[in-house]
Amino acid sequence: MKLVTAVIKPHKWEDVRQALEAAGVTGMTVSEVSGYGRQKGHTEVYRGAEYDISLVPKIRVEIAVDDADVAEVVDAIERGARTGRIGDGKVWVTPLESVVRVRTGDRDADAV
Amino acid sequence: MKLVTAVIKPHKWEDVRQALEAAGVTGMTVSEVSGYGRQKGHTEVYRGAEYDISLVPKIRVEIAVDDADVAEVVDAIERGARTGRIGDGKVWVTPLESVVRVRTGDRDADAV
Amino acid sequence: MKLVTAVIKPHKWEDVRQALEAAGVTGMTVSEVSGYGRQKGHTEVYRGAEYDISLVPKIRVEIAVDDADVAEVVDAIERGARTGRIGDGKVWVTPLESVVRVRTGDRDADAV
Amino acid sequence: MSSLVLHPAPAGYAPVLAIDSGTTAWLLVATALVLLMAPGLALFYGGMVRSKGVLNMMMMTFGALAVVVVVWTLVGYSIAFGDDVGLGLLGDPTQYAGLGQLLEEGSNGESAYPLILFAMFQGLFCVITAALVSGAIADRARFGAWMVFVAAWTVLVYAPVAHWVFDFSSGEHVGGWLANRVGLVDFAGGTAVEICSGASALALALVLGPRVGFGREPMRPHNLTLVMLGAGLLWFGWFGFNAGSALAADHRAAVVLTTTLLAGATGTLGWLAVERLRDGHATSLGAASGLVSGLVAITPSCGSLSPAGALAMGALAGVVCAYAVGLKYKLGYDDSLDVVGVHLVGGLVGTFGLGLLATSAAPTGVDGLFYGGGLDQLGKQLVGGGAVLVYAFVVSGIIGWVVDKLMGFRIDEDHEVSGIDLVVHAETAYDLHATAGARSSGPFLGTPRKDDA
Amino acid sequence: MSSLVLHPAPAGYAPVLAIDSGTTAWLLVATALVLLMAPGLALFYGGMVRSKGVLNMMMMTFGALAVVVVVWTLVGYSIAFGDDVGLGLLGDPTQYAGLGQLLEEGSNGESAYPLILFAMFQGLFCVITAALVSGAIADRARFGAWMVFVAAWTVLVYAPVAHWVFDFSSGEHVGGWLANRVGLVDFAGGTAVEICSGASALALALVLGPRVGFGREPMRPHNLTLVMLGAGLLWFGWFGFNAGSALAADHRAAVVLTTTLLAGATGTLGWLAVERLRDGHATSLGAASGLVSGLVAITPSCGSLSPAGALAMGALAGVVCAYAVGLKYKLGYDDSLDVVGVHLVGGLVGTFGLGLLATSAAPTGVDGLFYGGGLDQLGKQLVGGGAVLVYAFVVSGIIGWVVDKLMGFRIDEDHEVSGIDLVVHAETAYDLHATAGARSSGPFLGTPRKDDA
Amino acid sequence: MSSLVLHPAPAGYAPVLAIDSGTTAWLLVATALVLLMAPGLALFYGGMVRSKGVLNMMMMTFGALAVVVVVWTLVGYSIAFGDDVGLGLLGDPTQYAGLGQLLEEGSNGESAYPLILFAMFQGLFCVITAALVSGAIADRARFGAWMVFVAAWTVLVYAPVAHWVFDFSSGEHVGGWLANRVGLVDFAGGTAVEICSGASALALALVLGPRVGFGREPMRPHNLTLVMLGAGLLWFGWFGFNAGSALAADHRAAVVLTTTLLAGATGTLGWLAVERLRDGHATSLGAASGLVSGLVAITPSCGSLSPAGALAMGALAGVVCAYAVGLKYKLGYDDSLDVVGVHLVGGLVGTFGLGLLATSAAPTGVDGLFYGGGLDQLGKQLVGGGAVLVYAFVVSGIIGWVVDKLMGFRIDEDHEVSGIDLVVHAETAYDLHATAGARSSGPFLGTPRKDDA
Ligand SMILES: Nc1ncnc2c1ncn2[C@@H]1O[C@H](COP(=O)(O)OP(=O)(O)O)[C@@H](O)[C@H]1O
Ligand SMILES: Nc1ncnc2c1ncn2[C@@H]1O[C@H](COP(=O)(O)OP(=O)(O)O)[C@@H](O)[C@H]1O
Ligand SMILES: Nc1ncnc2c1ncn2[C@@H]1O[C@H](COP(=O)(O)OP(=O)(O)O)[C@@H](O)[C@H]1O
Repeated sequence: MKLVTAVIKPHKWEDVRQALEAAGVTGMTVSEVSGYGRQKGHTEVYRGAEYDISLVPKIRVEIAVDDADVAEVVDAIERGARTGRIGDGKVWVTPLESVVRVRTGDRDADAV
Repeated sequence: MKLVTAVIKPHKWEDVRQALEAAGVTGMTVSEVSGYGRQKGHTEVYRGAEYDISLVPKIRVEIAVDDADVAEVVDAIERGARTGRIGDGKVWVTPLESVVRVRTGDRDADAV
Repeated sequence: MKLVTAVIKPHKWEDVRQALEAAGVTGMTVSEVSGYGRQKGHTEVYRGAEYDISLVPKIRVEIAVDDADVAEVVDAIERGARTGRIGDGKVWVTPLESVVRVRTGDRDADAV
Repeated sequence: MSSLVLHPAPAGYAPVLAIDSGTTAWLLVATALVLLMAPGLALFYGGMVRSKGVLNMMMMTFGALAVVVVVWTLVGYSIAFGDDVGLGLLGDPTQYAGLGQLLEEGSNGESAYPLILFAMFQGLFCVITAALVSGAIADRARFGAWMVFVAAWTVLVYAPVAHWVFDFSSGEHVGGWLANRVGLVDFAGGTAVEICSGASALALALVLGPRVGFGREPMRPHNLTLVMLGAGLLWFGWFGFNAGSALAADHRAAVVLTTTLLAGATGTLGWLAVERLRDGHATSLGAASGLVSGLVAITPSCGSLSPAGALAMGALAGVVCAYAVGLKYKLGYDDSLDVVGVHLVGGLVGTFGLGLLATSAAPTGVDGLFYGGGLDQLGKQLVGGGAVLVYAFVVSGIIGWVVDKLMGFRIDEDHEVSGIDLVVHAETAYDLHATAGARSSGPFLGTPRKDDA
Repeated sequence: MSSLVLHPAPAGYAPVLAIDSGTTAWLLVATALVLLMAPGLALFYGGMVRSKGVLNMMMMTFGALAVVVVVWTLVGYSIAFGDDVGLGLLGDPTQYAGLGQLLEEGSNGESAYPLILFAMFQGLFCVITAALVSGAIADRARFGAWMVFVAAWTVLVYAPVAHWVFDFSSGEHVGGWLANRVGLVDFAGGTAVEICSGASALALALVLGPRVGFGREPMRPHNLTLVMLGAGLLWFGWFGFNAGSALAADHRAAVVLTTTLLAGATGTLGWLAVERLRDGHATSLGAASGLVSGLVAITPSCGSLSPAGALAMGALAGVVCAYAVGLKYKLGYDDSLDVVGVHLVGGLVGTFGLGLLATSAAPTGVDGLFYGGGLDQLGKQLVGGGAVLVYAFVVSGIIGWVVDKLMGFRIDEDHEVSGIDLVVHAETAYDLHATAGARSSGPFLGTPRKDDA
Repeated sequence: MSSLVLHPAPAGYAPVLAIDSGTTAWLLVATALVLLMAPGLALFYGGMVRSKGVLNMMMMTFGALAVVVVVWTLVGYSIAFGDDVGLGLLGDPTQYAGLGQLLEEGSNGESAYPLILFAMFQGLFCVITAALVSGAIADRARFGAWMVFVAAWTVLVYAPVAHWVFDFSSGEHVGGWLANRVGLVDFAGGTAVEICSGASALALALVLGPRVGFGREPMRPHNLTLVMLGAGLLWFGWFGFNAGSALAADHRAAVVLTTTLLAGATGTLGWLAVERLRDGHATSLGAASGLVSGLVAITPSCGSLSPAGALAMGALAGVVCAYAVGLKYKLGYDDSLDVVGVHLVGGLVGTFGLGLLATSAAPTGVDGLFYGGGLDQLGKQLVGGGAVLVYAFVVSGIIGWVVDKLMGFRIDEDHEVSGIDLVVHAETAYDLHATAGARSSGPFLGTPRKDDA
């Protein structure tokens, strides 16, 4: 099993979700995060004082998948999330030693 | 060392925390996430327009543990989080190469 | 590649960011989390009823780095985040199998 | 133009009066101010619940507002202010049904203000009283059941009680028993509004039972800025409530405004002092709660106290209510937002305290025990307060029980845990994230799904 | 003091009047109440957009307030209430330019209130009407362009329409054609405010085009507590708007306040009933929307209905508008916050409905079809409503088009996706996190960067 | 009924007056409006701090409200409006102590309104002034110390200054030196309220020192919708503040309302214009700030300007204050929410600007330099403004210093970093998460823990 983690632009979430659905992914965990990178933040002004906001809003998606499906899943994310402009985000893959479905106690491939 | 990550129902957090405490876990990191899976979201209605909210609120718990304690910790989470209804969540385990306690610089087993 | 994850005190974020910048890190993903550990939360009082808030606000930073840079990055985080008081946080390192830059499809070292 | 009418009913033996523009101006404003108390209360209560129930909390106030206004127009005003049909218990329900009778006649020659304005002013008192009740049943009441309860309660509880307390006999008009026979002094509704709402709230809390997790799970206020804003709007509106009850723009109204301001201030200080000494911290929720406690206690007594008396009354209420809100944990009833602890207890403090602190130098001209008036007025206050308490508790309990049997008053436990806003109103209050909206699919206008609610 | 003036213009043939303190007190308050509708509207609208556009939404109201007040003072009031320069279409724009003329003369001997107060009261009507329009162009309008639009629109659309509808001839003063020649009854602005804003909004929505993602992406309200608060403030302020239009503190004002209260209540119930039956849930946004719908429909008719008529009018408006807001998805125009569905449609319901439901027992003394008045008044209402609708739609469209050509009315698509608050105002509304502020570097006061806006 | 009294003090030589219902109605409302400015200010300020300090910010206003009302009743009103005890510096502190004297006498035969109402109206001016001061010491003041400061400051700073500025001699009553001997014109408190609060704020900011991280860490407003709402409520309330100061419902009040409306509008536009040109963006915080700046400057001058003058005054204040708020970064004092930049500077603009722009056609009947009045009035304004500035700064500084020595005015640095709401009030303002409450254990009513505060 692997854990695929993707950090994407918020307004691409719906596209990524659909691409993943097409790739057979039925479950995932999503969170709101902030990104720091080439894509710069913005400046806000309050009573003439300027504030540099260096972080930009992103969405992180985590998906536990069978080893066999990793390539397809990463591919789906790339397709869904790409705009070609700076800040499209990253996908990374980490090894998973085990996965459990809490409701049933099912393990690993049965658990996702 | 391993990293145990659990995605659970928000109102089971207190039960999980107690089960973990009973299992000797003294530290963890918690975040608010959204889940997508078999448990369906809900529909909201605004001026007659319906919106499908596909994500449901979840809590993610991350715990760095000694290899020896993994089974017990996963077990405690399962016990605390299980309601037997769809959406109880997942637990997954990833390998950790090292852990550092920032305050002291302690490493690995000493750090958690 | 490795994934370095740091959980730090919120008001040390700016120091950590600068230390990381000095260490050559140009990208990272940041999120708001809550910590549970030796550092205790606080008590809130509403109409005489006391509530124990066991969680304390933390910031989590995730950085994908080349294997060679791991030590330096962990070091930078320790330097930036340390106050010497309880609750300074943890840093942990997990193996990464691959990293992709969504915009270009670049992989691994080229992707961060 | 100096005031030409006696409080609070038209003086039938007075010479025929023309409408006075100053008095009318003040009553127009006072009526608007009492209306504003409704959103004020909605915010005050809404901020105090968890974020998953704030909309339902606000809807109970807005819903009560809509229902009461209609029912009051159709029949409530007649029951409260129509000619008594016997024993001072009830006005003639048909006399002003629909209020069409008040459309053309500005004044009956006995009031310096338009009577239809008086009807609206009084109707909004009923609105506020009903809305107050909802605080006891946060997070768990079916909205439809609440709306039905409010309609029945307006007719069976509030309107009769208002007749007892507020309908003064004059000329050929015979009014209610507490005002005219007992001699209860209740300037702006310590019994009819505060005790009545508190007793009704207690009854409903018992009918519905405690929230899932009551006393075990934390249920702390989700947004204290709303609570503070709501408290501010309430204080502002309360000037209309109390000083508007003078039914004239005169010295008496000015005195009432003064006592209302002072008691709110010392109510705040009283509650904060208890907190500081008992818990170690003075909280903002405490400030808002103390403020409201002081205002509750001054409501019946605002026309009967000197400035010093008002300061004392507010402080007393702030201190007593700060302790009273803890009762529910001891006794185990889930009066979620402390309608009992603040409105019932505060209403009793004000109604009975008037029997002690009243001075005849104040507009109502009554002396309490401490001002040499003996126990006479205190006795009247005890009768009035007690009668309203018992009546409101019993009848509200019965209505609540019947509604529960007929249609079910409470939502499912599952739904309660998920959050009442989502389940009953298909809404969530906030979506503040940077990624707002990114997480759902778009609007769809088609076949509706009918779920619970 | 009973009312001495006829609504709504000074009665030239009346004896010379002194200023009446009661009437003046009420008009001072009514003017303040109408001002409060501006922040009320800003919250009502602001809560309904996504969190990335709430500040812009509020700024469009505050900006309109500032611009209109200035333009109205300089020339708007003169165009609206100056002596007619021909055909009842326009007042003399120079007559009261700058309002200096009203500084010294309290009353012209024909009004019981200071004329400068009347000028401010009416000016704030223009503010509210302008601000209403902004609801149609949420999230996508350049702020500078909006400010220019509002200035031109005040002069070219609102002021003439106000002249037509609100400027009654009296003595030597000749007023507008709808009020005096056609005999339109519009007590507080069903045509001049509601239909005018709705038609202008539709025109602007068409000029700017739909938001990115309209009808596909979800754009749900980000903060419904703000919406409810805004609705509450609007209702409160509306008492000043409608009952202040009586221009006296008298029985007529009291009747108007009554109908305003009742129609708001049944508007709420009407909309909620539709939701409950159609969608299965009664929502808080529905309650707020129904309330406003009822108030919109009662605005023209508040002086012409019995209490029963007001209940019916509100309910009708609530039901009709609950359906009307769905139109935009069918027809494809992005009237973002339903100015058309609520204000145009509600305004038509009230303006035309008056032709059916008016009773001569009410202050305006007109009978509608159902009260034996035949089709006469209905015809006048159709002419008035239709004329204002067409004029406002066409001229607003032209102004919008010209502004777009001259300076560009719409922000870039990229900026719209990022969020208009950030790009146009360099601000974000909320920073509520425990780690607030931890994520940006500190204040810097130096060389400004000029971006888009 | 036309106004029968001269502003602002009772005219002793006038015939014995009865209370006028219209005037009383207006003063009742005006008093309520000034009360509403307190929650308005609490929101305005509360929205501007970081989320970890919003409750403390609001509590400083609510706390000031409670304390001032009590102290004002006990002694403050007497010091301000009692018979002068010498040199026009101080009223007799015992004359009206407790206000019991005003309970029975409606009018002294010299006022058309109840005197007790005047006492409350003026007391709320003191409340607002005190609350304004708190903006300078956001996030770092011990609550108990603040409450003590406010009590002392009411007696030692505000009440004497109010005597100087607002207490007009009449009949046998001798008032303060600035009003009667110098001839300062300050209609509604440019000196007593604005300059006084600004100077006191500067003193306190210096006594407490800057926040941890001032000028380095970002401390941006956490909720701009609260700021906008607060600004809206302030404008609404300011009508009562300024036009209520006419102490009559007459033409003069109408003129004052007009100038107040106009200056708020151009204040907004002035500040936005500076931002647009200097920073490239017109912000919502700028709109709110400009609005308040305009209102501050019109406060002293609202009775002295023509409409055109009011437009100019507002614009001037908006522009000047937009620049003035940057000063603190240059000079290094942490006037957290710009009480100096907005209230002190804006107050000076209005007080001195009156010497230039006043026209005798306006109610106060004074001509400024530009209207042919020469330097005479400007000189008086300089004396009045300067005297209040120096006195308030020095005495507030001394009180602050003493409080600091006696009990410590500032919280620990650690606590400041954690957040003052948590540490001092044991509360956090918001818990908006879907998982609200899931993260803490339940209520517990037992042994209190006493921490800092
Ligand atoms: N080394 C890294 N480790 C973790 N996350 C990263 C790293 N670099 C970038 N990111 C994440 O990817 C996002 C996009 O990166 P950015 O450099 O802005 O653009 P791009 O990926 O198109 O080059 C960032 O906002 C951040 O969330
Ligand atoms: N493949 C997956 N990867 C990561 N998280 C998942 C995955 N599948 C499910 N989850 C998480 O687990 C939660 C519960 O899953 P769900 O399918 O709804 O119910 P159950 O686990 O009971 O079958 C989801 O809300 C989501 O957060
Ligand atoms: N075993 C663990 N697994 C994951 N996170 C942990 C663990 N222990 C502590 N943490 C995180 O580190 C933070 C600091 O830990 P704490 O025990 O309070 O202080 P310290 O690290 O200084 O001993 C916690 O708030 C929590 O977020």
